[in-house]
Amino acid sequence: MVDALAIIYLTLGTAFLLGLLRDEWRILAYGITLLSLAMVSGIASTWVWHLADNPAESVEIMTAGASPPFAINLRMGLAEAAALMLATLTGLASTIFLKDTLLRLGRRAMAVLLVFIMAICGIILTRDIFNLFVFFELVVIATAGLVLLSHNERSLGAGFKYLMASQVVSILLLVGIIFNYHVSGSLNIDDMAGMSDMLIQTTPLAFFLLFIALIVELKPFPANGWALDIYESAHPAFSAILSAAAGTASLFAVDKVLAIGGDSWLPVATGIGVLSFIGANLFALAQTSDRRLLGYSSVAQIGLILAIIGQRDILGDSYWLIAGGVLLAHAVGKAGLFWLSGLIAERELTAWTALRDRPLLLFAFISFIALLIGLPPFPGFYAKWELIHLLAGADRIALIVLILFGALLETAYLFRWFGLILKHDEVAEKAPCPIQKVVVIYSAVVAAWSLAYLWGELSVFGNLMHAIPLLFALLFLPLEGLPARIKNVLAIGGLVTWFILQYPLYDPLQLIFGAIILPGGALILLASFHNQGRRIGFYPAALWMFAGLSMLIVAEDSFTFFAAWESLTIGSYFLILRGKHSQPHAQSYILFSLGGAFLMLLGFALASAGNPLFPLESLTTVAEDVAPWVFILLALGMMTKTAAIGVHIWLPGAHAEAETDVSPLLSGILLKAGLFGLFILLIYMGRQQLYGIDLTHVLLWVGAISALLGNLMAIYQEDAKRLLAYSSIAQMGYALFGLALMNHLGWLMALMFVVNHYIYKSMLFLSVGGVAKRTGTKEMYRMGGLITLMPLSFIAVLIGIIAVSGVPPLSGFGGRWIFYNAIMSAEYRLPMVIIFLAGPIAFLYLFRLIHTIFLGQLKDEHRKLKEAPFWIILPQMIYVACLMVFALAPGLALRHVDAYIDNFFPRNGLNWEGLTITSTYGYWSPVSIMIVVGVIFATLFAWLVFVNRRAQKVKQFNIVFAAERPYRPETTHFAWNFFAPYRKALGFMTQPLVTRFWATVAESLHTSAELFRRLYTGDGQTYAIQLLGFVVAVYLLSSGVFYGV
Amino acid sequence: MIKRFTVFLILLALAAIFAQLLFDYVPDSSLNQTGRYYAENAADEVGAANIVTAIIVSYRGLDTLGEVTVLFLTAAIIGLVLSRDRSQQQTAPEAVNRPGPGELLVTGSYLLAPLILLFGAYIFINGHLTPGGGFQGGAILASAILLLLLTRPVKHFSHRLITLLESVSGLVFVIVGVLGIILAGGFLDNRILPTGQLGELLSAGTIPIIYSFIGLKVGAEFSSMLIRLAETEDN
Amino acid sequence: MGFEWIKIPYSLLTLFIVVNYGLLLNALIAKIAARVGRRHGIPIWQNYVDMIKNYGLRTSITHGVMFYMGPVFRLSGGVGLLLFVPTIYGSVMFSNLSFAGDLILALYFVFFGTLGMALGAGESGHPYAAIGVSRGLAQVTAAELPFALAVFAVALQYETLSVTEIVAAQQGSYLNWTLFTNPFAVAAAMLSFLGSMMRPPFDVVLAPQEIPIGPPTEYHSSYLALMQTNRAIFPIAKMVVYMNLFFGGAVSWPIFFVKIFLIYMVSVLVGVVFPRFHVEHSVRWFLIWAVPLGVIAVAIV
Amino acid sequence: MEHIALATGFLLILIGLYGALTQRDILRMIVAFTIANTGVNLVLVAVGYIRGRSAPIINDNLPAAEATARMIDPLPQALVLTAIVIGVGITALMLAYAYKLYILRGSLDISKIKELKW
Repeated sequence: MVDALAIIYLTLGTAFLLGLLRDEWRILAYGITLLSLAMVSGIASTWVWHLADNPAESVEIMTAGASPPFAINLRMGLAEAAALMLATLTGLASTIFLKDTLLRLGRRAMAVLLVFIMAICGIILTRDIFNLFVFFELVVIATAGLVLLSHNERSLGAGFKYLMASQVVSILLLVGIIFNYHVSGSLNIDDMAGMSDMLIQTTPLAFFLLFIALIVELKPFPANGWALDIYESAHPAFSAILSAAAGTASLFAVDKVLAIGGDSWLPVATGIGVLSFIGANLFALAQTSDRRLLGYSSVAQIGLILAIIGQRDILGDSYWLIAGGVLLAHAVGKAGLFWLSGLIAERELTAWTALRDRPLLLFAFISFIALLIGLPPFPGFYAKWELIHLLAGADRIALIVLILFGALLETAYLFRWFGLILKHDEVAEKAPCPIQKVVVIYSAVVAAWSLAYLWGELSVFGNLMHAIPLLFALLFLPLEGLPARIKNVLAIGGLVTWFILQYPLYDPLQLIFGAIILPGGALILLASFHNQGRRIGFYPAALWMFAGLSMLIVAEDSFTFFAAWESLTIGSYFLILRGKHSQPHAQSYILFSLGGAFLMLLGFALASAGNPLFPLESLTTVAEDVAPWVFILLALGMMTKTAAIGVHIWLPGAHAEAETDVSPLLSGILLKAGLFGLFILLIYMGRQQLYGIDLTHVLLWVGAISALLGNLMAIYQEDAKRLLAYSSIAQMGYALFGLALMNHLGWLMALMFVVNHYIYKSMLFLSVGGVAKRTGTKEMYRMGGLITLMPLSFIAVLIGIIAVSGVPPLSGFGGRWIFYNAIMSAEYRLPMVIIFLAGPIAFLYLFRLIHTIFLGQLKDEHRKLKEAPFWIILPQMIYVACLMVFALAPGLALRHVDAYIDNFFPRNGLNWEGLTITSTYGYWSPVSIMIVVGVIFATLFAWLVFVNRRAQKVKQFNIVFAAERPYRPETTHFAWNFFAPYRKALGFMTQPLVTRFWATVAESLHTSAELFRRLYTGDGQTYAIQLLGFVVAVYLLSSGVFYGV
Repeated sequence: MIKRFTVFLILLALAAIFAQLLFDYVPDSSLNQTGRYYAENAADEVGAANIVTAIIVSYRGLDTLGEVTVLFLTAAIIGLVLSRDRSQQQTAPEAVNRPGPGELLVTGSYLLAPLILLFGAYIFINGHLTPGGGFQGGAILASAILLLLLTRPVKHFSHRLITLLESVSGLVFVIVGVLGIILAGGFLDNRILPTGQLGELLSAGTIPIIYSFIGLKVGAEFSSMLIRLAETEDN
Repeated sequence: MGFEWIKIPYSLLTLFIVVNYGLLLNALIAKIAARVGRRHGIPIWQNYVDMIKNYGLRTSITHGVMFYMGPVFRLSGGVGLLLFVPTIYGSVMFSNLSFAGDLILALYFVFFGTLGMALGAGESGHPYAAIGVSRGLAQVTAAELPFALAVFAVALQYETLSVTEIVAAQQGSYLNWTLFTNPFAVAAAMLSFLGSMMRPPFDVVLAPQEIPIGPPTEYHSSYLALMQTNRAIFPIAKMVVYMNLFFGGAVSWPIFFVKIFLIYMVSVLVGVVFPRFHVEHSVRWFLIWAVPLGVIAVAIV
Repeated sequence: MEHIALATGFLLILIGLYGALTQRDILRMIVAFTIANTGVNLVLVAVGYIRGRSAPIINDNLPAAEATARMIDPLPQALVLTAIVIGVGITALMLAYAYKLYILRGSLDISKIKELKW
């Protein structure tokens, strides 16, 4: 192995060497700089490689031929090696990125950069506290120098503010060091750690000064105005190093020093970390400048890692995996984003729209924010999972809540940013992308995915990057160049093949959901053949969602379940975002979904009492005191997906604004994920009582109210797809209600809803989507009279609404029939009242749907419309056939499920003998009904046709009413505000209270961010005062630590 | 006013922290473990009579390397900042209306400058024996330059020479350090040369070499900073 | 289970009886209403005349497929509803096609006709038709709710969804009728009944006098004939359900005639006394007065 | 004696900080920071001092054998040298900054450098 010190002396030597060159030989100087950075990165990498294989062989490096504490020593362990590799590689990449700037500025700038990286490595390696100080000062000075690389004149002010802050910090640090030395007689960290108790008891203040000075180096919120200014004004490539490498080094320093402080200081670190995490993320909400936002985000992430460091007493062996995962994810992601910002000309977030037509860079952006947020399969995901579990195991629930809240804030602004890129109205001009910058960014992407793979390998849960469905989705990334139709064939083939492969392994419940997800999804994808071109971004997203869904239903442990859940959430987010005006809705979708996912995460963590490997079956044996809470958290998490009332506000917009073939995917398939989750939850946990209240009873109410309000809101919509979307809320309410009944038939009904809702809602969304495509509007009052022009769409809608409304003879009735039988044996009756009220209301909006679109008066501008495109019609016709078959023989699918439910509720099953289905209370013969109704109907119809065989079709302009011909008949289409009287009578029930509530939450967060960020006045002196104030505040608040021990 | 008051309050709290440190402070009556080790072994191991020097150059040589680097950095950055500036305003007004240096100063400086340089060199060459060393010597060297700057404000010193001096000395420091790994017990181990007789000029292994180069380097760097800052006057 | 083909002629017989009874009853009611208003009223056979005339007429215009469908749906709904419920208790002959489904089928089949009607009228393109449908649907959702609650209460009370079994449970004495065993349910159901009979005060949907509004105005000749037939069948079919659920059913045709007449009279009596409600008023009215009764019924069963 | 040196050091730090945090002129702030640094350096050497002992240089006055008993702690002295040099570096850097800021804005008022905020 190459001596680890070589990293230091090679870079330093190169820096000195550069002075020997003539100022004009800049390319040579640049080459030497690159070479030396490449060498040290190589050294660091070989160390990582070596130590990963032989973790025991970490090396103590002595200097000056004397042993510590008398001479400075350094240590090279696996963590150090990894950090060094990170630092040197980031440095190398940034140097490549900075090529033009460095060539312009000459060898001095390169020397400064080299020293900067050397100092960072020094901080990581050294075990001597004063040596740490020296390297820190080097970092400070180099930073102050490199800030000047930026063209930005404001950077000068930022650099000065930074120097001021550093002066204050170094004063504190030196005083701290010398007093520690005085007490311990040593400057060696390990030596001092050995005397930890004595040190802390005799002079806790000395340690405090040392500790707080290093903490302030981490730029904790709110004592970090100077750092933010640096991030905002410095060259992005430099900010990348500062955030990724220097941040890492400072964290290392804190980690080392905490060894001296002992466990009693850990809570202080945690407190500061969490405060930073939440505070900085909150303030970032109000940011419009990209680099400042990244600065806030850096502060937040580093805060999170500090909090993790503060929890290391309970993290045990996983400490490095967790802290390392979050840290590396942060470093790569943040560096990548900073580099990306170097390609953007303007500093507004909206300027990033320049990326819109560059799929590769966009992919890079997505990878980076996914890294930061910790979405699967990136390391942060594994780390988050394990962290939350271990915290739950130690009963630190409040901390979990805070961390998850902060993570949600982070999600909010990062995804909003992404949404802006894709959907902002004005597209910024593309800036040139020099090859060396792009290469750097792509190498960060490669690093990101490699880390994802690596963490998968390291984790005990199994590598998500080995999951075939996810790999299949990723496969579409390189195929993006192909035409959409070819990709569509592949996608459909993949879904069907996977179903065939998995089919034998499914139990009936999984089979029902599997059939909807895989072949069902393939059916919807038929409609995608309609799309021309390449349709970039659609297939990876859609298949990522499908991958999540197909993994969800076969998940056996909580980790797989959660990973699948997040995967499908992300995939569907990208799908939703594809709609023209869907940005705000996609945003609220991802917030609610991830919020829900976080609740689930907490739920699982509580359930398993901190064991990260938790089979779902074990939900049955959750300790009694936490079980109801687990139930509530998991149920809430899942209900965000089924859009139960209260957390439903994302759904209407998301479904309505999505593309034609995406809406059915979302409504028909995605919503079922939540139901599946609830099934699993109820199967394993059953009824839970909290303070004497049966929680399934609460679910019953939630389901009933969702059904009622969903239906009520649907009838007032003018937008056809919104109407269907609200209807989905109601339908999911029914299904939830059925589940919550906790009896045999209730579950059967819920499953029936699963199937039915998939069929008719997919069909309706497709037909409405097809119509909207032709007419160019989704507003129903702008349509009308389309029946003759689009008869097939009309038939689909007609069959669809009959099925939805539950009118016999179609399959919707089966659902209602089972529902009534189910509630007969239910224990609670009052929620039924609400469900009863909800039922007929469905007629209102269904009628409106078909009437205002297809019936009534045709509009002038629609006279020449054609039927919806073939590929959109085809699946609809297949659905019509399915509905008919399902209506005639519901037993085909249901009897197996019915038998399966016997496992949970052995009583009250249905009897499927013969053609009549019988329950304890009643009976139902679908075939007979169909025949009777069919015969009556056919007879009458035939007769009527026969007698009126010569009738002529009345032209639109021949209409007469009240003896007048309307001047423009299309204006007499009665469609706007169709149910005005109903609104007068019951409008009070649809006050957008929930929307208002969430809007207020969002608003108040934004307002407080807007208000409090004025704390950062821009005055360097104020920042220094804040810094000292922060120190004093921590001193006062942690006085318990001083005097408690 | 509010600001002053806030500052006052915060500093009051800081003062409380310091006061506590002060009151809890128990002066050592004997050397602690580290001090004792140095007192007992430094002379033998390193061979430097000035134990502080032994610590600076050898035991805590890495610190010193960092220290030198700090100066190097500062000089480089100041060069970067100010030269960028100057290149933009190349047309510096030639005739600055400033009274020229007096006769006394000019003559005095010509007389003193070589002496000062010599003295500086003495200080750093003897750094391992007597109080003083590379930094002190270097600073003295730079004071000679300062004197010259005062005397002949428009004279342009050769940046090139200074830079060369700076870089070569830096490199030598690093190389000697690395040689320590190869030939002796670790980075910056001074015993690649014989430690010699305590108190002799040629003793203490590489310390005199390193300290001399540090002296040169520090002198060069300070000079470079001074010159850069002085040049700003021209504009 | 083999299908007994004899059920078909039996069912047609029921249909025949009910159509005639319905036509006569409608005329009788109209006459009563007229007399209350001190008018002379129509002859008792007027409905026959109208119907035969309309069946004889041929039209030469149509508004499209759904225009056909409207009356067809409507009448299918009426006939279906009638046939899915046993008419006479204990009679194999007049149990009709009730083997196909239970009470729930009847409950939901009510909507079949409504839906079809609304669709047909919608296609005419006449704005008033749409307004009528809008009002009708709005009102019926509110009116159906207490009925649904009452049905639920009754089903809970007898622990069955089979109409036959519910009737069976009420045999023996009139005190066994649901009317007496569960008065709240019956009260709720009867209030709902008022709303679904399209008589004052809940007839704003049809608004027969003021404007030619609502679906019927769009239909003429054979379309109208079908609808008139339905107008004879449908109220009866619905009242059969009420009778079976709340008033002990009928063991023979005479009892059937009497009970149906009396039930019908309830709505007539109310109708001649009260003025007309706006739709929003009637919606509120049902929610305020009828629904609580239904809730009580469900709660105390 | 040691307490006096320490107290003086602390006082200098506080004075320096007060100046740095209240003076608006950048040059004055730099001077104030220098004062504070001096205070820190004073604290550093004060900690190493042991009453009645001599400087850690082995010569005729202080034979190697008596060194342990008669010399003061050499380490803080080494540290203070490093601290001083670093302080000088930073001061020089701040001066360079001040110069550039002045050139750019024609003012040395710290409170006017506020373009970056929030």
